[in-house]
Amino acid sequence: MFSNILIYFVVIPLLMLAGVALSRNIKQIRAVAVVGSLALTTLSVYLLCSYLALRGNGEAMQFVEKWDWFKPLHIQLAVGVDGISVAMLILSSIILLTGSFASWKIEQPKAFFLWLILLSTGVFGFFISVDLFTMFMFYEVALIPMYLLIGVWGSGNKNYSAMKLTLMLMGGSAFLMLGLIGIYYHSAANPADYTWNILEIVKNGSISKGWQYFLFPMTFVGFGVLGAMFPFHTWSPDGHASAPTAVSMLHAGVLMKLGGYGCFRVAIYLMPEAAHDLAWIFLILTGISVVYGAFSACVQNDLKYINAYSSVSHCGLVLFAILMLNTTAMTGAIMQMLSHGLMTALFFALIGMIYGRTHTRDIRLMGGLMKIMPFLAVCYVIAGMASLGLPGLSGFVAEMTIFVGSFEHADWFHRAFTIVACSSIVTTAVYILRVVGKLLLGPVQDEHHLSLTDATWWERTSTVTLILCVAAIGCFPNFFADLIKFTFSPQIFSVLGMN
Amino acid sequence: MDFIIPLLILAIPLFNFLLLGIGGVKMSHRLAGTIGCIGMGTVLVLSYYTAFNYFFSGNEAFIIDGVRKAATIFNVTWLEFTKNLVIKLGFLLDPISAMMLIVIPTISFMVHVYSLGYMKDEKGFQRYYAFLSLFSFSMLGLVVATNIFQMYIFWELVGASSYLLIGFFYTLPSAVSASKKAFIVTRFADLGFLIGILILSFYTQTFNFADLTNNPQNVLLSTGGATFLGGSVLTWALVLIFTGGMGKSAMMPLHIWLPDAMEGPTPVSALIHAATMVVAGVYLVARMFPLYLMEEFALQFITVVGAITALYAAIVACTQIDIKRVLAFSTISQIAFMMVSLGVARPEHHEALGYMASMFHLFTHAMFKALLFLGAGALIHAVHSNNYTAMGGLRKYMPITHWTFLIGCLAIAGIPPFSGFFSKDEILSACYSQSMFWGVWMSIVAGMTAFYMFRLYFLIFWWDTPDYSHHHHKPHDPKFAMSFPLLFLATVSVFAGFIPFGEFVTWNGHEYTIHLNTVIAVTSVVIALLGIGAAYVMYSKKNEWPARLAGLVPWLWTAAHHRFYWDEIYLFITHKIIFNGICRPIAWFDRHIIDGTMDGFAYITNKASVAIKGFQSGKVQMYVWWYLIGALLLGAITAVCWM
Amino acid sequence: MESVGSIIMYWIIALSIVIFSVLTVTTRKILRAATYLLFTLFATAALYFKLDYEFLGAVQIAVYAGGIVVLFVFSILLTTHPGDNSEKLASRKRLLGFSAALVTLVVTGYALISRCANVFTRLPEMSTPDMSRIGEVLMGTGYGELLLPFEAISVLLLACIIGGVVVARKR
Amino acid sequence: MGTIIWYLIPALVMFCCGVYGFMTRRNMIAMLISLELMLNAVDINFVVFNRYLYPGQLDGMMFTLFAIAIAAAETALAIAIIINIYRSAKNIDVRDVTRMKF
Repeated sequence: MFSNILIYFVVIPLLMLAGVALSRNIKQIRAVAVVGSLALTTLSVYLLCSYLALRGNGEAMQFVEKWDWFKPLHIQLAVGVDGISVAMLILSSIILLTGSFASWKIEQPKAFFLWLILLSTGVFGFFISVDLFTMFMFYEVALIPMYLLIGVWGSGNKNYSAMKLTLMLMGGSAFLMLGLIGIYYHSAANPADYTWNILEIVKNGSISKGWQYFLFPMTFVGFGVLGAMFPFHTWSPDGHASAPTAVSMLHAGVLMKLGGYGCFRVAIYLMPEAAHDLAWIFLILTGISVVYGAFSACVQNDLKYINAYSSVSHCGLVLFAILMLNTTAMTGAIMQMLSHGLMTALFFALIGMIYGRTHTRDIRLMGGLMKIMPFLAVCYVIAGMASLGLPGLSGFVAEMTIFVGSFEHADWFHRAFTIVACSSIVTTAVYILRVVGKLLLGPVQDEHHLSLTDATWWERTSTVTLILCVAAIGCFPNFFADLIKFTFSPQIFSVLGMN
Repeated sequence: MDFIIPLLILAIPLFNFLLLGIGGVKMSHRLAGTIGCIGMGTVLVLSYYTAFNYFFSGNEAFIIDGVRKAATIFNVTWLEFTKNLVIKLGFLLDPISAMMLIVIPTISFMVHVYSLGYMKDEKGFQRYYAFLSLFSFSMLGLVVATNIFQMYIFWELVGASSYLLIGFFYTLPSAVSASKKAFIVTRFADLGFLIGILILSFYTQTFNFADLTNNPQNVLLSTGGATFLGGSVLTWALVLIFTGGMGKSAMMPLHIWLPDAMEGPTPVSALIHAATMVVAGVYLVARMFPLYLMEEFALQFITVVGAITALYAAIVACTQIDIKRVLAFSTISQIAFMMVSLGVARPEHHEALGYMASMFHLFTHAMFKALLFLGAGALIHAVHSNNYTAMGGLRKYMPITHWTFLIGCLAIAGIPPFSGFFSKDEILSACYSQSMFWGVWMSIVAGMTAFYMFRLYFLIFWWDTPDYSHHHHKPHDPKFAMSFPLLFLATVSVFAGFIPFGEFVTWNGHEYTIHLNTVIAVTSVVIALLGIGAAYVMYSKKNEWPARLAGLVPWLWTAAHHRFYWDEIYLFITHKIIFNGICRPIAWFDRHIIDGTMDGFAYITNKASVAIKGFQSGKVQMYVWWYLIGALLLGAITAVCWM
Repeated sequence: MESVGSIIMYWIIALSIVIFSVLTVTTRKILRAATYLLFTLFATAALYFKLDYEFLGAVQIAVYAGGIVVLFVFSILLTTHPGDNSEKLASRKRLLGFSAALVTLVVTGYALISRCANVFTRLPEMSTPDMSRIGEVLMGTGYGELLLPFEAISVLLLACIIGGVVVARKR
Repeated sequence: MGTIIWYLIPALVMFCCGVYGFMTRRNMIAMLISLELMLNAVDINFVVFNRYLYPGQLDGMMFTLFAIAIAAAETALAIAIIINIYRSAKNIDVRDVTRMKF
């Protein structure tokens, strides 16, 4: 069992949990968190290298292995990765690392880190699983700690937000559960062969079209709630606004990606025919998400609300692109997941740092921070530029891949929606520049802010790491595009019959 | 040709940006300035070398049988969308990019040097140089783009660096809003550009300029006659791509950002908003010119937009007070000249003379407009005001500035032998050869150009000398760092007209000998002189004429002074319609309807549980009652079903 | 047919069960209620004996009558003052309880009589299960043998002991 | 007298008495006593059915045995609680113990 590299993505977080539980002071806790997440980052980079070495062998997934867990229901602990999951694992480990730095001075560090690491255990487990049941289990493991993390360490109207977030996501998982069980009962022709294993389900291909029409919306909506799909996105602004910094980072950066990843891995991968036929419904919804989130962000005054709505817009683009069902757009979707994960984590880290100093997130009460905390302000501008799609940073390549891919459809419906989605680049520029203009530039609004200090070393570490990653994707996109696109290559990703 | 030197041309500014951007905080002003200037100087030398190599080496790759070829020096895959649609980053050498390799580093170097004096002791001096380097990098990348997506990438980058530079004085609210406006307006235009690219690339399955322009017939065929709303898709694509150009080149109705962009430091205005970035739109059209020739409508569209913009900007320029704004509107007008010139160019008329004329004007205009802006910078430095009302009679105080500014004015007015005369004359010839209407139209605009430029000149250097005694010092000529660029650019402006441009830059690479059309040349000089004369009469000495003339048609004057209320219209659209009419309702809808529905579910659940919580009274005996009732009901149901 | 003695035995047992049950819940003195409960339990034990479950009858007497009732008595003595009567019941409450009991009685009784009146008319023959067999069933691990529940019950008892101590201990 | 019903009727009466007592008494110990009555009635049922239906087997008897054990445990615990309540309230009226509502 321990000869498989993937299992360590769960083992290390569990060891970290034990380490944090045994720690006696905040220094030890920090050490455990940083060392552990560094180990995870190293491991994921190592995984990337070994994946690249292995991937040509014609298998859909690498490092596939399974262990029986509960035989009567065919539940297995089955693991395996392809290029997409590798990318997601790297993203998660980086964000966990930077999130640890961002919560350097958290109160009640022990409990906080315990929950945070438990959450990331769920995230890592989700990305390595290819068994629907374990996948769902890890999904829930990732969701539940969120309630406590927001409810205890949050700010503002935290009880309401935590409750709302948890309940809405749980509502989503109710749909999801239904969908997954439905898939299980159609996973094979013969009841003795029923399986939760994604790879085997694809191989069996025994979900009838009629059932796909029922199960596809279930799973897509179930994951879509976490992917902030209109109209199930309203947990996002409140939840993000109340969450502590590291939690916002992990949530927007990684957890919302679980939604997109699940939509792709479960809904579309397993039920391609229904996806093909029903995509238009969800295209309309996600198309609305993209524009609607961007327009909503234009008039918000709370920094986190702006960023949350921006996430709605950007994550909408992810689902939008996935639904385009062609290689280029889906590659773009995964790149957008990476890109949005990194830059939104950066955003939330910076907002947390600014909030920690000024104790307000209302942009009307702040101004001219460029003068007071130049480092943070410059980082914020960079994050903003990444968000509005400046070439050389990650947002541009992801969005362009999506747009070019989406435009490959020759019919006017897809085209019109592509153009509508494209228009979000203007709206994004509007709200980003509005914030930058009001928050960072202009004269100093509040005299008390003049005495504030710039970033500390751990904050610098956190932001600089994220900026480097954002720039790395932006400057060398083809490496990532290739990593992802390989997964969609026809001999492997044949279920959709995509070009 | 070796790829090292072209690569260095791009790499040095980028490196300088990173170096100054990251390490600048720890540097002294002197060091940062030196690094910036040396870097740009190196780029200047290297790109001159490259350009001269292209034009004069006679290398097989560049010229075959007297026909200039486009040569791709290097082309690296950057991002692969599909097998055919690949973004490559490369370096394309052809007549226009080689020409731009001369223009951009020249102006940029001059601005670097000038800024040593102009920006001295400004806070953020290092940052300023970092941004200048970033801009130079992006602009150079734009002109040498081998494919349309590379151009789009650098197009966005110049937009961002322009944003950063306009907002350089970030504590001034006006600068902040101007930079925001510039970015958003051009972004809006870029949306059109992007959609145009998407349409074009979908049908042609390529981004490459070479593939697009070498066989424009194939492009037309590849669309398969698809149409949309009455226009062929190619027309749509080209018009949308031109929209991007309209944004960057400040054509109507997307011109509103350029006058405001004058909030940036003056050398920046000279570099970006006069000489280089704003001509990107012209360059874009020129780059895809063979494709535009396929669609008559697109060219006519360009002509009409250009002509209207030219006239509009010229009228507005006559009424502005801020000298930088006058120059800004004159820039808009001159770029519109170039656009019109491209729009009227047809191979059947003088081998597409308009194309050559447009590029020629681009070249000369870059020189003299940069000169004028830098001169304006010197004036502003001297009197600490942007308005001509604070100036007057300065010819006695600032002789160098005066003479160089005069040369700039003569050049733009089109007086021989200054450079503007030659290029403008070619443009007018091109217009007349296509249609009399546009010829006359543009001649009138040319006359107005002479008028407003000399109005500005006379108001600054003649008119009435105000009281300068409240200044710390009398206005005086700037130091060497600032006067050297003025002198250099003035020299270029005088002589650039004699360059046999047709031998270097033509639409198809064939050489073309410029011959002056005497009738048109004489007419245009006469018109220019008339304009100058009118300006002399009205503004050489303080008098009541201008005020009286303005009083003659007050509504026209007021409207022109307010730039025909374009800003107000935009403000209305953005604030009243988009912000208050779309964004706020959406935000409200989200909070109250969507979120309200979600909260509503929670509310209903909550209310329901409050309603039934009475059952949980804590009275054990009541529980038994309820239990008993339930049990009996169940029993009854079972019994009924059983029977 | 059964012997007359057994019929008489039956009636004594049945009547004492019914009478003492009714008295248990109707008497106003709590200590008396406990005493009547004791009698009821004894009668139940007698019933077990009559049905040939001697071990069970013994357990009933030892645990219920001997253990639980004593517990009741002690707790009654601890919590009530001598001479305390429970207050008179409000008629509404009594009616409520009475109707509940009656409904239960009627419904269940009807069900019983309508279904079971004419079945199982004879007591089948059975030898009294001997102790070794009970022990085997209770402590065996085979099919139908009950070691696991036995252990569970032991744990439950342990939990009760601890719980009782914790709950009742003086703070 | 050999019919099963003759054994079940007294048990039913006992049960109903338990119900009546549980619902009308206020003294918690009295309620507990009623509870014991009900439990006992059920125990009888187990035994009787075992005796008539499966005379050779011990299942019903064992069930009763366990039920007695559980009843003992439950009573002990309940009395502990009642005594505790008495200590704090000087009273064991069930109407006063409604703090666990809602």
